[in-house]
Amino acid sequence: MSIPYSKFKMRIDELKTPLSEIRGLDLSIGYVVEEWEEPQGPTPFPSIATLRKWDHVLLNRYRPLYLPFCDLCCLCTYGKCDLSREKRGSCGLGLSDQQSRLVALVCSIGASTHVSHARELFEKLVERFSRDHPIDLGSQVRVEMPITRLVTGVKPRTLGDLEIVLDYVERQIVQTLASVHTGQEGSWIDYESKVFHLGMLDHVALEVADALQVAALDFPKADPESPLVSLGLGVVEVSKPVILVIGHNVIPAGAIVDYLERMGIRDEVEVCGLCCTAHDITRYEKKRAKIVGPMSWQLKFIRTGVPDVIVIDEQCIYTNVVEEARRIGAVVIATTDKACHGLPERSSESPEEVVEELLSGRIPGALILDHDKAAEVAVKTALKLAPTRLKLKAQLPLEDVVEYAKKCTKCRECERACPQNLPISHAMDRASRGDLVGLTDIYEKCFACNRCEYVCPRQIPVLNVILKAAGEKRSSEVFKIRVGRGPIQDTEIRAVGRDIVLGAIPGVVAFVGCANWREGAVDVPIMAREFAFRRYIVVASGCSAMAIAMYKNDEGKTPYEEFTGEFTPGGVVNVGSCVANSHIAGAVIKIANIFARLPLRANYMEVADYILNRIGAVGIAWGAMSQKAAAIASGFWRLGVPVIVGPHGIKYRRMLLGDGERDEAWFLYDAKTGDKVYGGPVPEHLFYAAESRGEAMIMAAKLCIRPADTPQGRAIKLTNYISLYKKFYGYDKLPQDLHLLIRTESDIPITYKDEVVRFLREVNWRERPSISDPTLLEEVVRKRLKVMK
Amino acid sequence: MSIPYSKFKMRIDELKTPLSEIRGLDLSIGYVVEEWEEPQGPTPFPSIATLRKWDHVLLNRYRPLYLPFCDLCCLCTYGKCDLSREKRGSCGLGLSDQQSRLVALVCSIGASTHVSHARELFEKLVERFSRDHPIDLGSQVRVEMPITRLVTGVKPRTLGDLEIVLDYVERQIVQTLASVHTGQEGSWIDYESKVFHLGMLDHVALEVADALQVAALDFPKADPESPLVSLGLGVVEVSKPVILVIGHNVIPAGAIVDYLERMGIRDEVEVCGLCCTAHDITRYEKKRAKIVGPMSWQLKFIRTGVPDVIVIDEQCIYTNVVEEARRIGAVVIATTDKACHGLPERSSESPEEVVEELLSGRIPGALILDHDKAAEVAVKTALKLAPTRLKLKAQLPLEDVVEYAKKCTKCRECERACPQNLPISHAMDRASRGDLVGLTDIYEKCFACNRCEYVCPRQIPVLNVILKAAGEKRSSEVFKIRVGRGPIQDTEIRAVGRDIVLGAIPGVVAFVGCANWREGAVDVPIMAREFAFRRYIVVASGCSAMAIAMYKNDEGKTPYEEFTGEFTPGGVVNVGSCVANSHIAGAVIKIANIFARLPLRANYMEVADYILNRIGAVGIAWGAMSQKAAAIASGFWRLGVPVIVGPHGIKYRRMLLGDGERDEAWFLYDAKTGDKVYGGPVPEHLFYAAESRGEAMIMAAKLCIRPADTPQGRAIKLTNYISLYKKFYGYDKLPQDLHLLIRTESDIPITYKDEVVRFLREVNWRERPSISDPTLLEEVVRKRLKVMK
Amino acid sequence: MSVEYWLRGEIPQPLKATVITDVKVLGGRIKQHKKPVILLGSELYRLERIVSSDIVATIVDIANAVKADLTTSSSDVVQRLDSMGFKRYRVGFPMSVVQKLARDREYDLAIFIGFQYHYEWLLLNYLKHYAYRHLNTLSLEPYGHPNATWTMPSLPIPLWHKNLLALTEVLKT
Amino acid sequence: MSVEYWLRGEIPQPLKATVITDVKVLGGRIKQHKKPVILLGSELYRLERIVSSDIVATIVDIANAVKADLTTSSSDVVQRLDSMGFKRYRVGFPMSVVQKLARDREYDLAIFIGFQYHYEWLLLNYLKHYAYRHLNTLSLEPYGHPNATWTMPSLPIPLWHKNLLALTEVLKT
Ligand code: SF4
Ligand code: SF4
Ligand code: SF4
Ligand code: SF4
Ligand code: SF4
Ligand code: SF4
Ligand code: SF4
Ligand code: SF4
Repeated sequence: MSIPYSKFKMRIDELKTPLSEIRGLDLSIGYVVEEWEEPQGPTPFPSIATLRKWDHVLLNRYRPLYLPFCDLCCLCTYGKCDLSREKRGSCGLGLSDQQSRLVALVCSIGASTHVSHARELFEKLVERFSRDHPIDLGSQVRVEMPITRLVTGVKPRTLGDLEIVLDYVERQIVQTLASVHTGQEGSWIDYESKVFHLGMLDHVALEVADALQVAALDFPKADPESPLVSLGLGVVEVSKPVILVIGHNVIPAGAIVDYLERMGIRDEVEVCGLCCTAHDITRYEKKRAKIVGPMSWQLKFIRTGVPDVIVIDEQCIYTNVVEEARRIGAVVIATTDKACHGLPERSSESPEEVVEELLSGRIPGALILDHDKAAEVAVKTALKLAPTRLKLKAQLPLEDVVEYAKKCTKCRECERACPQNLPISHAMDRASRGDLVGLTDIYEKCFACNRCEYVCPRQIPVLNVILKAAGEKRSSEVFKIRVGRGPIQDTEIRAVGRDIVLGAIPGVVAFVGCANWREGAVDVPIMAREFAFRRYIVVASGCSAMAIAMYKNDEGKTPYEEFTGEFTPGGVVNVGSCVANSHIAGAVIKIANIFARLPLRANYMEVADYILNRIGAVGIAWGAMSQKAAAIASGFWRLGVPVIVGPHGIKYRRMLLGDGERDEAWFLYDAKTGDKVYGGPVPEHLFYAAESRGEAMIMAAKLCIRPADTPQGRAIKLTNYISLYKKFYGYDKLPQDLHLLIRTESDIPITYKDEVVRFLREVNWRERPSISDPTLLEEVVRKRLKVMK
Repeated sequence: MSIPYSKFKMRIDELKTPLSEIRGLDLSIGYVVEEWEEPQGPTPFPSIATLRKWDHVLLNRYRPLYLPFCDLCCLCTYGKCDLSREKRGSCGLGLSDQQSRLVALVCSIGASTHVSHARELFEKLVERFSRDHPIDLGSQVRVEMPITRLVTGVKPRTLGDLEIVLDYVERQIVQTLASVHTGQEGSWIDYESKVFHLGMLDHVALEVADALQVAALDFPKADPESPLVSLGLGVVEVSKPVILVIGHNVIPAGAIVDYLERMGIRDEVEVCGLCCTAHDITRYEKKRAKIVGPMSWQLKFIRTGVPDVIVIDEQCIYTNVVEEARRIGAVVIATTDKACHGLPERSSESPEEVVEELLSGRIPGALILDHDKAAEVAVKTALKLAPTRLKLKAQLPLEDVVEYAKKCTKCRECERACPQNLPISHAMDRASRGDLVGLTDIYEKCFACNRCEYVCPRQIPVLNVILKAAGEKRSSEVFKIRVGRGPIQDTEIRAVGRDIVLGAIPGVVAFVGCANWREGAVDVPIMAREFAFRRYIVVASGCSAMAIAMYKNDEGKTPYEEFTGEFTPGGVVNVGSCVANSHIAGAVIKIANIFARLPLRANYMEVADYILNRIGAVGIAWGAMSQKAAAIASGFWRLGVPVIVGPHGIKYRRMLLGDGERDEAWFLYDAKTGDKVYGGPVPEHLFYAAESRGEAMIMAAKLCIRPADTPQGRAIKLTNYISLYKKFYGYDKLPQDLHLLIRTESDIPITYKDEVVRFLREVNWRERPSISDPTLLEEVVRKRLKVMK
Repeated sequence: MSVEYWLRGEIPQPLKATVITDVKVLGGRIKQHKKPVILLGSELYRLERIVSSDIVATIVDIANAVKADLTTSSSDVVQRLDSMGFKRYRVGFPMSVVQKLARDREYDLAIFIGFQYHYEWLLLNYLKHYAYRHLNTLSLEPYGHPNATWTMPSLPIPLWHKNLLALTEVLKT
Repeated sequence: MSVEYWLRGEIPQPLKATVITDVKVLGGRIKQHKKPVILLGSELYRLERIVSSDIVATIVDIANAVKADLTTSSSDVVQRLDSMGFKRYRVGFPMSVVQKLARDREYDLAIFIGFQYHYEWLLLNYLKHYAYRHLNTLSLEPYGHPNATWTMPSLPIPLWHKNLLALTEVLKT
């Protein structure tokens, strides 16, 4: 595609030409040749094939291991096609091709979702703050928007500058999505390359979205000490009218808070949020707004009957929310055309009329695309509705739980429907005898999806029973979370960059993604604390950042109170909502740029190669569920950052696994000499679904290892790897692949010297040289050799 | 979304500002205020919800009848979810919601495919012909690009003007695709509305794509007498080097022809095409290029061994083509990043080197994104490869057919794999006794998908056996097709508009779409001829236009030789490739505009309402297979044009069916009075999968009926409906819904007067007034009443 | 093959038909219903060609035995019903017929025979999800149909034909 | 329930496991193989909790009877194998283990027990499509597993446990 460099800014008051007439128009046509000190890099605005070479390098090392979630294809009327084993569909496609095609499709949904969110923010915020509003992300952030700079070669200065970036992302998503059409791409490796492309585009979209809201809405700007706010099912003052906001787009929620402030009644109404809108409304308001919990807390909270008005914006909304609201006598206000939920549109009616309609029950909710109006309607409705709903804010009585449990025949239909395969019948059995522990156990792991209720032949409201049995305790709990801080400061990067690259800081571990947790929320804080104690830098976002808050140590402190919010070893850093994931990728890029002085501008391959070979960062998306999560992960892969998902993540249809025993896969160039040398299986995998928390932690420690580690750095990383391994498998055990990870004797961790040496001797280990300047790219070799001459 | 009216054209030779430096840039910023005589209509650049009201009107009448192709959802890791009966997925979605969500997903793939094709044409053609190249679609076409005008409110004059249109379409696709994400839209009716939106966007993309190529590449410009060219498996001169082009993007194929001309060797090389690239290369070259056949002819042709070089561009490519080519010793050249097929990129190497690599067999093909270079490589390779491949251009010997047939155990695994469920074992049985008729029968219906071959436990190459048994005859056949003419002239519209609206011309029947034909290609020409004889206007495009050619009447003439190419009753009009479908929608819109003088500019709802209520047009997508076909159909629905698909089309997951017996659904406004009056179940359905050809023809005749028909018009339409019905079901039969379609006595067809009157009496029919000015829109009523005051 | 559904690429759904191999049981199921209707597809002739037998006549026998109405959109079937003097049939397009079956509750059993595999597969699936409260479905095809309530098994066509004739006898008694 | 696969939302694929209800037959199948490996999942403890029994010990019995290697990533299982003095096991992460199973052809039968349903479902599906030429798979879970070559049926857990013990006896003899 052509580079959209055809924009420029001017103000025209009046201009007549034979063809046209212009009056008072602000034309914005930025980025013709702009004054960014850095020269243009090799790949501005890359299209699908521009970085294909890099993708193929990665994919030849990290080969997809396909885990077909379905052996069929049902995408066109030539199907369904049976693709099992070596069969192909009517269009010629094989099973591996189809799996990667579906991943591409899934990622295009994910990337579209983010860029469409960014586009909406752009339009609303530019309208409110003008195109010229500066992108100021904090005084300590001079390298703003590193992803955008890296990918597009554009250095945006004002909100308006972001338009060509959005144009680019949208266009490329559409191009890439087209490749999914029947009879287009025919090879898995190229579909995987497209997945990477979509992931990279997704990261740009994330960054644009968060930069827009941080810059315009005055979110915390790279503030390591952003305030602590309340989180939990128990945060809400039930006596007040309650407005629950759900989704990912902060504008409608922000409008509610603004309206309440304007009316001087902020204290009279509770505004609480679920999912990313919750993150962002606390970033916006910083104090009063409250977080109920992650995505899967929706029915857990709604079914308490507490919310009076539910305002939904976009993404991660329980799609049967209108019906769920109706059941508790609440109303729903939808605020975007992407999620209308069948509600009648009331964007043009007067707020009073709409409030009246809602209160009368004539409509179960309304679609109001004007967010100020939506806010007014929400507040007025909540104020009037709350007093009438007080009695609805109660739950199933506890004695009913036992009664229902007694009705259970243990047919296990509910278990067969449960995505978590939870032992419901067993718990019902205990409950029928008055023992609710089984149900409480289930509550922790249940994500309130309601699938059990549809299938019970005894019509037991299974989810309600679970919620009631266990909810009492939970629904009074309150935790503290540090408000999402946004970007990482350049100064913080400078402080840790060297130690990360040399390996003295064992790694950066990022907890991201949704709430599809096998064991409930608890795994995430346990892992986060372990790594913080081990002086990794821990970052978090989205539902995972919330999960980290849902844990108290012996002193009753949550990890956000226990650890610093700085991007430093032992810190636990909440960057913010899902779109703030961009700051995690951004931090990694900034290490390459600020510490290593690698050119940033449109220099994707070199930077990704640098990251893969030197920066020990790993993402853990323990409950990754959505198409967005898939896109985010893909963006990290192309950038050279491995991602671990939880056991449900295996449903993403394939892993990207290296093979430690395939020696030839681990050769790379020594840029200093141009020789191809063995670099070891590091990082071993790009995408990995772990079965258990223990496995994930060991794997995360291992995936932080990089070819460029100094001996001291490698020894530190191995110390963590070995000690985690021992912690789980016994102090007499050693990981069986140490010989592949230890290059020379100086890599050997002092603590475990003797037994490691013994092991190495047993397996006939021999030294191999370590490389200080490893790369997978001939271009980098050429460049370095040229510099040296 | 904001309307992208921020563009304007200027040429800057040098400009320095403190911020930037510009040299020799063409800035294009069109459409500020332009001089189109028509004032702006109500809905320029509509976003998702702009036309939602109209969609809901349609959907409340034409309710989706869901035919789940799968009862599960597997789109996220909360799944798989069982959605059967009244169950919902973990995210809250029900079965109906999920079906329409998948249709939206499918349509977003389809629309992306078209707009991405248009974008590529745009970039290549603007580069070659400049942004200022005029959009001249023929002297008789003054209303160019009616869809674009109707939807966006833009009247494009030059190629460059199309950019904001493309920007708009891409942006909206991304917005709409985002709604498919887990936890977004929650209601089937809003997913269906989004389907319509995507369909409308798709039509704009189609129109842009075809306008670009017609204007820039000098395709026939609305020429009713465009030349006849050869079509069929027998068209190719096997003694020459053969380049086969497959796909939808004419640029690489055009480059081949240009290169051959430049070298003066056009006559030495055969260039033949499959699928839409075939249409377009004949529109480009007009004489020499040849059409092999529709999409499903790919393996039928490749397996003859004839092609030396296969050049693929985009869409509808058999995805295992590299392997199929390898088997016959041919090579593949891929030319777009959307379909790389795992081939090594050779865009920057010298053509000679690449030719050498290909000939040596070191690589099975190459990805060459520079189309001139791709052309050169293709030609040079074909010239060198052809002499060595002569012996490969033979097929399986006939005696082997019988030998293979004897091996068959009649286990019927092949039949269970066959998407057509063809009686292969039965045919093998006959073939084993030397009787090949069974296999020949199968050949006609087989679309060479190869699924049978994978499963045969006796390793019989089933498809090859079929091709050999029957191919001999077929592979010598040559037909004639009229080259795609592009748009319909304004003058043609003027000549027929009145008669169409009044009903004196019984209807416009458009045969469109892919080659997934239950009974082989033969149904389409039979239907087309029937309607042409009945003095309907018959239009055709894509694979269906090819199917029409594959038929000879008693005099050996194909329909294109038998009927005129004019847009007139009894004409058979090939508009061109898939993107030329826009001219069919365009013709319908132009009737509203040119004949009825309805404002065009951004006036979507009024025009669609007009079309639905007055213009007897219907599409028959008899072999519709792809995601693109789904998007095209959706565009027609929103525009008020019903679509019939063949039996495989039932896999599109839902039909849009009216219900003649639900009286209240058929009330509409009489715009003259504002009264709500009964208009009858016309057109009865919007989307309908017929089981058989006969059913489709009867249904097509019926779906041409419109509320605004004059009595004479209605009588003519009913005459056709009744006579087709009688033709199929017996001369003593009458359709049983005539009482719903006959408003007053004067509607009754003279020919069938007595029996119809008898029937009406039996069912207690009573007159209901006919309405001359029917509408479903209050706005139209208000407008008309205002005019009248 | 016998208790498997037909196409390999058509995985049975969570709700799967019961495959009935015993024609007596099959007959019993049909007789339990008060108001059955038989839908005849337009591909019946393909089956007739393979078994060289008048299946329409067999179906008329069945219809007479259980007082079922018939409906078809096949011109060939219509002609032959006329020539047999069978009256209790309607010309109906399958798509509209299933729409009515779901809406009108006129019938309690819909019996399918002579359709294209996929076409029937999806018509049955509509009825399975949207009309299950009042309507059962039965496939008499030689291909096991997972989306019906009950189905005959996938069988070699001559065997299937024998079963069909046997079923007719069962129903007559 | 018995010969059905477990989750309702997991439609069996075109290639479906054979459900083996008879432990003798099951034992026979296992014994046909030269080099079996048993993968123990990290959710074994959930089953143990329900039946209050030492299943790891049972599996060690099986492994000893048929000379199978064991592999697990569960720390709990590792500890207990150590305490039993069982040596023929490796600590292996399931994802890497299946990668090796496909690549190395070291084993001809992979037996799964104690995994999360979905996780195993997909591991098995990888092996089904990409390692089928040399490797069979068997699920000993209380949930029928369609992507294995053979599977025990979905059974109430106490019943399943009885079967598992019976299988041990069969294998020992
Ligand atoms: S896209 Fe290909 S594999 Fe999928 S259903 Fe269509 S023909 Fe079959
Ligand atoms: S609501 Fe909880 S227990 Fe019920 S099916 Fe969902 S996850 Fe399982
Ligand atoms: S489905 Fe209902 S009756 Fe059956 S085990 Fe579950 S709760 Fe008990
Ligand atoms: S982490 Fe996942 S579930 Fe949570 S807000 Fe983000 S996308 Fe939604
Ligand atoms: S891919 Fe998904 S929707 Fe399609 S058949 Fe398989 S489970 Fe069903
Ligand atoms: S998108 Fe919804 S219905 Fe589909 S798998 Fe995910 S949770 Fe289930
Ligand atoms: S190639 Fe022809 S006969 Fe073979 S499965 Fe495909 S359509 Fe059927
Ligand atoms: S699969 Fe092979 S052996 Fe079986 S019926 Fe078909 S052609 Fe004959």
